[in-house]
Amino acid sequence: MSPTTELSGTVPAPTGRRIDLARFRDLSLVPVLLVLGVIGFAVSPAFLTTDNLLGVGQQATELSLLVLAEALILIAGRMDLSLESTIGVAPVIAMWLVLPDHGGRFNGIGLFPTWTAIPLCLAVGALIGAFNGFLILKLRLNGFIVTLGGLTMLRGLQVAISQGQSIVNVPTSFGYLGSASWLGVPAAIWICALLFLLGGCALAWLRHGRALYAIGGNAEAARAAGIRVDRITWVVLIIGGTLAAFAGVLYTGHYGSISAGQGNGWIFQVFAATVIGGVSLNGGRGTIFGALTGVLTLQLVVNVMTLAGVPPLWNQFLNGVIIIVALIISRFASGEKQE
Amino acid sequence: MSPTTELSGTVPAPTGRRIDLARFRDLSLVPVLLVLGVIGFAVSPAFLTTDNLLGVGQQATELSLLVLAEALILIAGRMDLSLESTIGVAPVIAMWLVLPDHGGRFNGIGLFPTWTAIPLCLAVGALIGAFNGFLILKLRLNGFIVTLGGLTMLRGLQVAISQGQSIVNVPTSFGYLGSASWLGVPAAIWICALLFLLGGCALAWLRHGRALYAIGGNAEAARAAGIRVDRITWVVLIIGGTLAAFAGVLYTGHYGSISAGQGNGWIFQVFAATVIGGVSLNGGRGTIFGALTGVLTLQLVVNVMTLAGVPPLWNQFLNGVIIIVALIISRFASGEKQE
Amino acid sequence: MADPSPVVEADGISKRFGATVALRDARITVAPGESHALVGRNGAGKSTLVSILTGLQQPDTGTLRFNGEPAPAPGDIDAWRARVACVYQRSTIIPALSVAENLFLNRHTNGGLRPIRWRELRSRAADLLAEYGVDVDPAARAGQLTVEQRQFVEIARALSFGARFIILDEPTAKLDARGIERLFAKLRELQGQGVAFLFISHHLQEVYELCDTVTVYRDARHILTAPVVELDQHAMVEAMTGEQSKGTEPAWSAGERSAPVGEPLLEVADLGLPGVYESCSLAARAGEVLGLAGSAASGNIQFGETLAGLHRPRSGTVTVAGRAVRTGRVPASLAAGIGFVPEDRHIQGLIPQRSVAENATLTVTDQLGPFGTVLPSRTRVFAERMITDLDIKTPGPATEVSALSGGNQQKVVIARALATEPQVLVAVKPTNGVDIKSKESLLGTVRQVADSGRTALIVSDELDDLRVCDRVLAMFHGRIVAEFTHGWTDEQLVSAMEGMTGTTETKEDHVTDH
Amino acid sequence: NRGSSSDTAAGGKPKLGIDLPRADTDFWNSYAQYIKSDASSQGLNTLPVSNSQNDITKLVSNVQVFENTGAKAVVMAPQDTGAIASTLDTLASKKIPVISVDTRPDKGQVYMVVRADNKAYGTKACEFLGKQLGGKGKVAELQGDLTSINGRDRSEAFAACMKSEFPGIQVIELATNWDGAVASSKLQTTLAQNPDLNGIYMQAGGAFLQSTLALLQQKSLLKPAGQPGHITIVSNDGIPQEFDAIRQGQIDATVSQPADLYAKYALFYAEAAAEGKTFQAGPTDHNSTIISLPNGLEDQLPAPLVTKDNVDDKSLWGNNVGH
Ligand SMILES: Nc1ncnc2c1ncn2[C@@H]1O[C@H](COP(=O)(O)OP(=O)(O)OP(=O)(O)O)[C@@H](O)[C@H]1O
Ligand SMILES: Nc1ncnc2c1ncn2[C@@H]1O[C@H](COP(=O)(O)OP(=O)(O)OP(=O)(O)O)[C@@H](O)[C@H]1O
Ligand SMILES: [Mg+2]
Ligand SMILES: [Mg+2]
Repeated sequence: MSPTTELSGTVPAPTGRRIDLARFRDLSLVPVLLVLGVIGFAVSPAFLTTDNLLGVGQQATELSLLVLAEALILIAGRMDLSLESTIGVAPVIAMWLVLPDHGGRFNGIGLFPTWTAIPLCLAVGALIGAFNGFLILKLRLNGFIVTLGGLTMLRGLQVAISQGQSIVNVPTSFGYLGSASWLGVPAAIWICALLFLLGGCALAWLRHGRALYAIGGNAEAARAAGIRVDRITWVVLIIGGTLAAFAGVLYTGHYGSISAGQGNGWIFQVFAATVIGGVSLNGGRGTIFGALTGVLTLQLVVNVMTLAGVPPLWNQFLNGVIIIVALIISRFASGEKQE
Repeated sequence: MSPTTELSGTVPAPTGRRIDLARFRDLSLVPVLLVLGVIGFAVSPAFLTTDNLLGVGQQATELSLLVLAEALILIAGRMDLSLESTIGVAPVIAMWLVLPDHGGRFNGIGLFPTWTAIPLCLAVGALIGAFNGFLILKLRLNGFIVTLGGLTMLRGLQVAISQGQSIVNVPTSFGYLGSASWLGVPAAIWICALLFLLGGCALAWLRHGRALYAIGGNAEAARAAGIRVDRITWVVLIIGGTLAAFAGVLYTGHYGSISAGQGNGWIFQVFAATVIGGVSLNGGRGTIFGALTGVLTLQLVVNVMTLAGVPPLWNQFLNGVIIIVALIISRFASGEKQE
Repeated sequence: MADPSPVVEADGISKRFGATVALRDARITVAPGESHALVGRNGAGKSTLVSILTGLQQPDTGTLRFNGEPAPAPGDIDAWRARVACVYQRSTIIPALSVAENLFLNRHTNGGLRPIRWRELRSRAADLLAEYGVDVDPAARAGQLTVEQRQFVEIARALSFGARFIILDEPTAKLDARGIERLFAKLRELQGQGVAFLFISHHLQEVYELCDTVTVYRDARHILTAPVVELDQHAMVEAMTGEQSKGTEPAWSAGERSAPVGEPLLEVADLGLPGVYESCSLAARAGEVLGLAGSAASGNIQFGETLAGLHRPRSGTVTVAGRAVRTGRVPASLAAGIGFVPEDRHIQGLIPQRSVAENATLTVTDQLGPFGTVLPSRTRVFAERMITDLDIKTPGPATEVSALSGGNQQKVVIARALATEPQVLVAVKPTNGVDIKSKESLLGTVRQVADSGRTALIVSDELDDLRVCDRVLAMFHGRIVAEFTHGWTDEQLVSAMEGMTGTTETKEDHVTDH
Repeated sequence: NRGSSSDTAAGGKPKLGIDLPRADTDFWNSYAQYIKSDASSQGLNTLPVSNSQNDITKLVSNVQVFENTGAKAVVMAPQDTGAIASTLDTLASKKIPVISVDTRPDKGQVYMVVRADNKAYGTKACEFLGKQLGGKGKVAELQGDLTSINGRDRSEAFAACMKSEFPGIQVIELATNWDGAVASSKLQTTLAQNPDLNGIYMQAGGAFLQSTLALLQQKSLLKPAGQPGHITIVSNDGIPQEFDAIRQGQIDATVSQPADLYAKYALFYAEAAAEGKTFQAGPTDHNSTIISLPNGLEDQLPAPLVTKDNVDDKSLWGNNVGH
């Protein structure tokens, strides 16, 4: 690299042009999505069918909730790796609390009635977020490593409680949301769309949503402006945990059981989707909509590769190549350097 | 709380205290190591035997090289996730280049003589580092995602080339370093100790080593002070890739084959070790020695847990708990907030 | 005034950071409607007091009352903000957000659940900015503004809270003459409405111009409080430094020097960076201090940065001691003997978490040991010399540079530039945020560079900085428009910087003693 | 069972080191339970059972602890058959015999490999599917992890058999990393592309069964055998959930991978090895054959195909597991 820099922040360009570019940042994956769509269409007539597209949509739901959670947390300038374990451990703990203590293949302690399964699951997620928040904000531990430790610990807790089994006998109420269809479209898609909409609106139009950007952009400045930085960060971590737990509910319904490896290894995808979707790892930047395009990109890549019948041995390689290519396209589409 | 707090002993601390604390930062894991040692000793008489400790040492070698690489890269303010794939793909490509094209279970293309296997492997590692450097420094792509894509891509490449098999018929020269013993101590331990020493000295006393801290601390300021930021960063990425490839050589000798999943999932451990060892994820902070204590901590945890006969189902849970506890101890031992 | 109790009354305030005592039993009282100055050397504890008065930090000891009532709870920043608004020394602008949002951060709406009306917010922002004559689009990202524009956003925000008490911590450090003018006009207007100020500045003439009362801090302690009229500049400096101040004329004054003669050491011919400055030429002789004056948009700073190798010019050449310098590369400039003090120490000057020693020797790591090694002993010795030479106030060379006060940090940056013993020292705003005493010594240092047969180029819009120069060139809109030898008057230079100069003035001697 | 056991073995029995490959799949958990109950019912002297979490480096370090704590024989299930080689060499040099369960190490001496033949799994599944489909149609194969030897054996055998015996059947291979969600997503795509899909081979019921059933249910494709549109499904593992699915007609067959026998004979051979007994190739007393490998012996345990006809057979481990 030559040491010649651009002149940053010298001349305030005749307003308008630069701002527009910044606004387009969130759309920088749209060209990638279009390219994928064209390839998909070329590769198989099955691509552009409602069935296939709804399928892609539904497969994206659980991941997208984690991405929503991570996007909020990243915008506020933090990280949470443990989301990938929360999606598994929260449902397992909920089951353990509600399922009867005998008779099933997996026995719980039957402490609560069955209908409380979903609220309990969400509460566990919230609790996990609160616990992370405590370690990060009160004990001032490094968030990356805390949640990395949390990832291992929670996954281990899930294995210990479920004894490594998949839990098949989940109450129907618990599985309903992940498996039902409303108006011909999976319920999970409706719900995710709603949550993304809510998240997007909150970030765009609510004071506390905007506070996330301020905190992520410069926590000290945010504090000086009267924003309760720690409290809001904590709330965001709790919301993140809750969303991950809710993703666990959808997952369970979608795949018919709580599998022991639920969410295993997803955190990479979560980060990939969030960051190629334009959310900055350093906080203060990005939108919910961008994150959504990130998830859809990743999901479409898998779909198109399956349709194209890529030989299994080359599958993973191509997947990696496509992530990098997507990154390059979006970088040049947005015209911004990514740091 | 009212802001009118009462005077609580204003003893002017002797100057110099802060500096000392900062110096002890690298030693903050030493108490953790001691605690682990005591527990190990209490748990089993087998713990404090040469055999056991050398065993722990040798098992730490490959991981420690990745940690060395990651520590250098992090200090310079960058990240490389693809190291965990380099450790596998570099040996595979080297084998593919040197092994004859018929006869074995795994056939290569026999392009180079067998003795070139190690140099070739290192060259592949360097090339991977250079490729990452190109994407990050020339195309200005986000390093986290580039190397995350690289991780997937390289792992996929390994699967594609090796067809998912372990390669067992490696040349003896290639396996030698990982399996030999010198003076009763595994050669790998000697080599790693040497490399750590070299790395540590370079960072402490070499001009270009010190430059890493400057670059990681504030790249703009480093540039204004005449440091060739991009060039040095690039070199560090290349060194990182080479070290990872060399870890692959040791791994192959140590475990007797190039396994298809070599290094899979290690990057979490690499980060955990590096960061609990005191290296900052934001660059500019940490030492090689600290990183080493990080690796040893993780490795001792596994050893002590096995010796203690922790029930398999609770294994992973405890592992996570211990990482967090280690983090807490080291945070309070160093007295510094971690951000 | 109905309520005679002071807007703020702080007493017995102590605060320490690790081994550093930032405030020791300090006090301050600001009466309603009063314009109160707080002065003191770098590291005297002024900013620490500010963060305590605004609720960002809690004092270790002491009491704090606003309008006779106890201060709000520590976390309740909103309540603090109602009592006191502040322009902090360190920027609190969030670059990724728009100007409008920065102005109304956390006050977008009244209720937490009421959606933000962006259009209205932007028009309110535009109105607010217009009051200060700042012409920026409220929808622009704050990161794209110039330093000065950002400072105005910051000021506009603080003043718009409607607080009856406003703290300004070195608000003028980032403004040019016209900006200061506008700020003062605004402050006087507010003062007329009965708003009280606590004003911190290292420019004592500003204190005399604006304030009624002055409080002096030294070494974390309160020294005196007095009406400004009763304290002349000598007495004030004496209170700040604790030393008997000597003669009136600083040692470095360019006043009666004879113009240096001899071969030019630095020659710049026809240098151009598109869109910033064009065909700029200058020459400086050995022994000469050359000033390059210009307001924010004149391009003088980029010109200085180009000499240091930070930008690659489109056209032109740079020559040092007869040898051409390869442009656009910092190492080449360094090797050619150009030393550089960057504009913003936080962005380009310091590696915050590294030690003073390391920062001070960053440019000379090749001289601190054989075979590319950097020996800690030599580094320490080198740094200790710098610390003594430049009078840097630090617990020791191994202290993290971020723990120093701003003025001392600036000295470290200068140390770094001087470490290479440059033939040509290019210093951009070298005394930015530095106290009056340190300013003397820093400018004295620059003068010494020239006196030892080398040359210095001071790029600045501060008249104090420029007074040390043998010759001053003024830039306007990317061109060098005027040249003054010593003896210029402030008005001449200021109007040249504002582009209102007849070329006739160039090179004419207006010898006036000052 | 505490780690700090004294050197005098309880009841004079030799110490056995046992490592479990993972604790997060139904199959290996059943195996772990059998190991636990068999070991205690037979009064064996086992060192603390370790778990290598599917990570060869953990396995190696666990084995090292066994060495250092006086194991006379080691039972392991190396999921990575290459990277165990040098550990086997070390153990051989210390005269500690090794029983390898489920996988056959590529290199290095083993006392006995206890496993069912994974190639046979693939072939059995292929033959059953081929017959049910009458030799034509489209079959989706949910493969495991491409780096798993067992998965690869199943894939290769399945492919070879399909090619030679049922060339009329088109096989769509889907790599899944043993992940139910990936399997479901790829299967869904495949179904959108090939609505006429009429067979599925799942290489691991433990990983894929629930997600596949959930998908088919949602798409209303779970039709009883005999009805038009029925998709013939063959699974692998023999876990109880698969048996339930067979009983309900949701899937057609599974290959029972005998977790109980794995545990039983692993312990049996470990005990025998520690006592210095030896075995020869040839048929055994428990319906299996010992074959000789270049690096040891292998007891190839029977792996019966379970269909509606024999799903209630009490001798199948899936019918006895658990409680
Ligand atoms: N957060 C902190 N941690 C450690 N030391 C600090 C901190 N804040 C201030 N200090 C120290 O306290 C002393 C007073 O600093 P302060 O910023 O108040 O000085 P100042 O009077 O504002 O100086 P300047 O004129 O340079 O702005 C300095 O020595 C500084 O290094
Ligand atoms: N947590 C901290 N640890 C160590 N030093 C700190 C800390 N926080 C602040 N400081 C230092 O204490 C001093 C007081 O901060 P202040 O607000 O005066 O900033 P400053 O550096 O003087 O700003 P500027 O450089 O813009 O003039 C600064 O030098 C700052 O770097
Ligand atoms: Mg200050
Ligand atoms: Mg300052």
